[in-house]
Amino acid sequence: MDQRLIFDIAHLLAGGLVLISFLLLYQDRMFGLLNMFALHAFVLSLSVAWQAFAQDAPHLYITAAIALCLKAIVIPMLLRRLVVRLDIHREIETVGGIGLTMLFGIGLVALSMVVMLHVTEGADRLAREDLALALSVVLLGFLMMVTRRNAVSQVVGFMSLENGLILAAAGAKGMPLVVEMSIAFSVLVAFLVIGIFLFRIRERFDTVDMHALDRFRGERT
Amino acid sequence: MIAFSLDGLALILLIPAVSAAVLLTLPGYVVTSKLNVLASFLTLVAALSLLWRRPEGGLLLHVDDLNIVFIVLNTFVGFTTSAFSASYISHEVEIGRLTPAYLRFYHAMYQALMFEMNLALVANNLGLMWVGIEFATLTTVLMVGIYRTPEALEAAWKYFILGSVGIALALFGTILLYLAAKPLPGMEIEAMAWTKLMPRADTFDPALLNLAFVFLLLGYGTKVGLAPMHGWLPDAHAEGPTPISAVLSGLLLNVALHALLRFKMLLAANGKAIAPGPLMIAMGLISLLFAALMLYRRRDIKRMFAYSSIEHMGIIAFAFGMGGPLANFAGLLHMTMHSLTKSAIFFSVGHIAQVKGTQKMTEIGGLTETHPVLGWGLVVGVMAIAGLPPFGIFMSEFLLVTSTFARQPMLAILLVIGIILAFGALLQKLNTLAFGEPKGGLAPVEASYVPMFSHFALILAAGVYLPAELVAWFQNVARLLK
Amino acid sequence: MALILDIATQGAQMMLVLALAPLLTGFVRKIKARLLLRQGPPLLQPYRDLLRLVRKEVVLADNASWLFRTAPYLIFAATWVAASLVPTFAAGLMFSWAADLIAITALLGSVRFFLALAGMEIGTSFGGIDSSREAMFATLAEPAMIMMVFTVALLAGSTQLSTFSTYMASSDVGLRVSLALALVALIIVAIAENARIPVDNPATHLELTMVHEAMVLEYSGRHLAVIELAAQLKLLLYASLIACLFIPWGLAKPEANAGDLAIGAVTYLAKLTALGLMLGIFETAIAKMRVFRVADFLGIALMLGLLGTLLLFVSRSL
Amino acid sequence: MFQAVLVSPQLPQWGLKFFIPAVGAMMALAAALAVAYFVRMYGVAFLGRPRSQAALVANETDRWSLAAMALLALLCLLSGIFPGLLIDALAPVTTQLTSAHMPSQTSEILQSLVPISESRSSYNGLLVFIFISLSAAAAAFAIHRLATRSLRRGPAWDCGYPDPSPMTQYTAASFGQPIRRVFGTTVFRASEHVDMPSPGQTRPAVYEARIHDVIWETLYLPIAWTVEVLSKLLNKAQFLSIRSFLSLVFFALILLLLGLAIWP
Repeated sequence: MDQRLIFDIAHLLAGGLVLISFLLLYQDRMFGLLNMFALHAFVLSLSVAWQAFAQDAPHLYITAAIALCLKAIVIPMLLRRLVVRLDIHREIETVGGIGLTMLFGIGLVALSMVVMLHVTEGADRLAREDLALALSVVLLGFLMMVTRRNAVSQVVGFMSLENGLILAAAGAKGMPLVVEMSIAFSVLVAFLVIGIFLFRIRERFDTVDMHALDRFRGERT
Repeated sequence: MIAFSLDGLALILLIPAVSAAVLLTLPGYVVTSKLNVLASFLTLVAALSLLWRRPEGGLLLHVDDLNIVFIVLNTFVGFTTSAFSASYISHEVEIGRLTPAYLRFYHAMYQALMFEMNLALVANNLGLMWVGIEFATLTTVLMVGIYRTPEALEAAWKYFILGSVGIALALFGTILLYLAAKPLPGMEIEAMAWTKLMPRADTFDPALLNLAFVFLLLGYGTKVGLAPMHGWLPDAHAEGPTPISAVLSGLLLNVALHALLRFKMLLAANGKAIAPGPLMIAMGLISLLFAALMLYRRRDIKRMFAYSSIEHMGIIAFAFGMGGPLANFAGLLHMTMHSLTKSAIFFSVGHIAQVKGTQKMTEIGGLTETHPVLGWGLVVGVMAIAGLPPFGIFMSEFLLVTSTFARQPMLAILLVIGIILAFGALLQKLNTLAFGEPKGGLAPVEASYVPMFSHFALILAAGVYLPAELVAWFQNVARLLK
Repeated sequence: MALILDIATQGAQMMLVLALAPLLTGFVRKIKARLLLRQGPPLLQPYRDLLRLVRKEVVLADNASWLFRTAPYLIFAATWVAASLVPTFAAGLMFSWAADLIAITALLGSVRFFLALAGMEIGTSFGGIDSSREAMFATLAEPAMIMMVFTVALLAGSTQLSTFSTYMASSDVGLRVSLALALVALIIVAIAENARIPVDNPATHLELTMVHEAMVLEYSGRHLAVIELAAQLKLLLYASLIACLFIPWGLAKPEANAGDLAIGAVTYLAKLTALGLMLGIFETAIAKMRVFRVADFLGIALMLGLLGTLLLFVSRSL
Repeated sequence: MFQAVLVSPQLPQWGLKFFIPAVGAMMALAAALAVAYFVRMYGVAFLGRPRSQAALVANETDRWSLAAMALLALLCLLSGIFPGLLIDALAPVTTQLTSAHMPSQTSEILQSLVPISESRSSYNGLLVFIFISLSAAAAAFAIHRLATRSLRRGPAWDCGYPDPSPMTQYTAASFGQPIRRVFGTTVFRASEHVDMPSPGQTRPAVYEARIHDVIWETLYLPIAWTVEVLSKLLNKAQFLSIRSFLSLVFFALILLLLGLAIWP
């Protein structure tokens, strides 16, 4: 398998991840969002596995495995049960409409392309492409967190942002500790999910943020 | 892999880790609080031993001039806070605000936090430093939410979300830095070790370095509490238990700032990259002026001091942004003084809140009459934090303003305006709190005054006379910082 | 021998000043009466009044304190010293270098200070009315006086009175605008200080118009005599000041022989009569102002003084 | 000080040439005002009939505080009479400050103060003091000896209104009223308002004088106002929701990235 083909597949997978991030932004139903996120994690694990194969760095396989089983399967299923048990609001309210968010998303991707390509003339092509796409996934994840009102979709936004990071880490040739970091991150995410469950922030989070949560913000009472 | 010798470096990590594990198993908060104080004391002794016998750093952990300052400071304030938290927690349980069930992991988490902070400080490997700070965030989130009140939960959740986003950005910055270091195939592990990166800094790819510094500045800046990313800080301080507020503003902000300094040194070493100065100066000034103005309308005493922390972090960021030996010296001195003063203030505020049963400043008054020691402690603390002469903070602010005036008079004017604004607000609030006719309840509290007044003694000493080797120590670190 | 002569001339000056003061006031009253076509009191009437008052018994108010009884002598002494320092018939006398023009203004200020205090001593409201008005006039008159002193001192290069007169007598002074301004300012201040017509009517006892009278309302007997004499001395002081500064011809030189001294004395007397005449005419020609318009009147003096000094500061020629 | 003003025409700068006479006038005005308010203070406090019950029964303080006051007053008197000693004592200070000092004063025995030069002006405190005390003593002695010494106590002249109460005396405000009316309207924007009851009405007349502290109003209040407005404006930042804090960080990131993309 010559170098070009490897690069094309990696590029394809990363591009796919960006596309799915866009689809994540598009979702307006909760369960649709969770399925899309599962897909997102699945493509991520594929991409990391492929990077492992390309750089023949065995430890990356572990990261891919973690991404696959934890993020693609366990967490979406957990969130789905959570949404059902705590009957969290099924409708996803966005700030400023989906169309505008998508537009903004495209602008973000363009920005990350410009920034990354402008910045990394020195590095080799594979790393540059990977980083640019990873940055756009991160920015899209961030955008999702910023434009969503309810808690679960914000958490999903954060996890997609984190997927972007794992992609960047895997893309960085021979970066040590990637495995440890992905483990650390997954612990973080686990906390997120437990947090929702423990703190019973059903929908008192941002959907009704003007009344419920405001009441508890500092110095308001 | 690490030469496992029982030297100071290993000890300051082992003691908190082991004690955290031990405290996990023990029920009953009285025993654990005593153990907690003992463990912190041992860590302090280990850290002090580092002063004389400094082990040579490995790839993962190392001790150099920069982080020895923070290690000693952190362990000392950690020890005094643990002493304070012993009496604070026992009182909180008495009045029922905290049940032993909630406290089950409190002391374990405290020691875990100490472990993570020390890890982040001594980490030579940038990834390890990131993991340290990340887990420190997690533990403090759990501690902030310990009261289980709606406000505490909201504050914890906000802290968690903002913290993890910050951490994610910081991770992306670290990855970019790793790429900018253009590691040779065999030496990946060296490409993450800070001591190895420093000498090769000027070979890095400047543009990628800039991008990395942007992400790192925003990432770790969130943990430092600089202006645009400060959202979590006031509520976390106000809603969490006071020992945690003291730990947060005394230690955690310093650890994050230490990480930021590490990357600033890397950037400064590389000539072609953009100077990190202006960015940090801008962020510093914004947070200074923003926090100073926010002080005026605060109603909750701990939230007010949280904004004062943001303000001082702004001043410190400004100092390190200015660069140059004198400004860096002022910044380092200010960091030490700020963490000592702020934690002492939180000690007195903690007891005051317990005595008065509330944190609303409108319901607290006449402290110097009803509780002279606490009242005058608060007065001394606020005078110190506002930057009045006999204390250390004045010394560092004075050095900073003079050095800034010599180079950038316009910036110096903005700096002084910010300091004066904060000064006005603090004294205005202090007036109603400490003097005037007594208001609020008079619950009996056997407070531990030793930690508070030991801090004040140190600050006063630093304000009046800085021992020669301390100055020399700070100076060569300042040169290191360029 | 020369020392004794000097002391003698200085003593003569002091005695002359003391003797002439009541005469000048009597002369001015005589002129005003003559202008109003009435006979008017004889010239020596002030002397008789003083003697009568001195022999009268003093009636003191119940709560008058030591200040009330010592103030008159202090006021008299200060005014007498100030008057004797101003060169009358001869310049450069033995004690003339003891105090310059600024010191004399300060002495007059302290006189005013004691007079106002004495006025407030007795617990009636008349004393208060008058002291407050006196204080208000002082805040305007004294700066005007000092500005006048500045103008003249800048020209003559010194604040010594004798050097003033010798410089003014010398020809190189020439006609100057600032000097004219200073003269007008001095005249206005003199009128205000001595409570002449436009500022205050010396003849009446009407409470609302009183400025100087009310302060000395409670004095009687010898205290009143001493204060009256002090007031007359002050009038003479201002007259001799105007004479010495602005019409200095005929003043005897410091070591002059008897002949010059005699000429000096005669010219001084002529000057006094001329000034007295002008004052009499001025007083009958003008009516008394409301108290609060006096502030603008004195304000003019201050402005003129300031303008004079300003002009001198700016150019040597004006 | 006045001699200094007189010496200054040689100053080269034009601005100062105009400024110094004005300062001289201000100094003179200040001196005169000082006389006025000291008369007011001393008069209202110590002179006239006691204005309140406490004043009625007030008595002298102990000897020690009196002695302290007397000592300082004596020092003032002496430094007035022997200025030469004081000036020479301060000469080293002036030399250090301005590397020049007034000519030494204590040369002649009679120590007359010569600020600049003999011809220019001289003032002898001692001589004037002796002159005044001698002439005062002589006048008092002469009158007491030649004329009468008799003295009689009687009620003060009450202009037909029997036994006026101490309230009718001039208070500090009334003493200051003429000066306020002359200077106050310009400097302090003082305004007086008198509300006389129309004849037949029994209500008392109302007199109020309002004084504005001009410096406070023009300098300090605007600063306080801007800080107030700014802090009120920024206060909303405390109550932002989590999402808006996140968007703050997001826009900061975007801004910096844009900066990086465009600038270097």
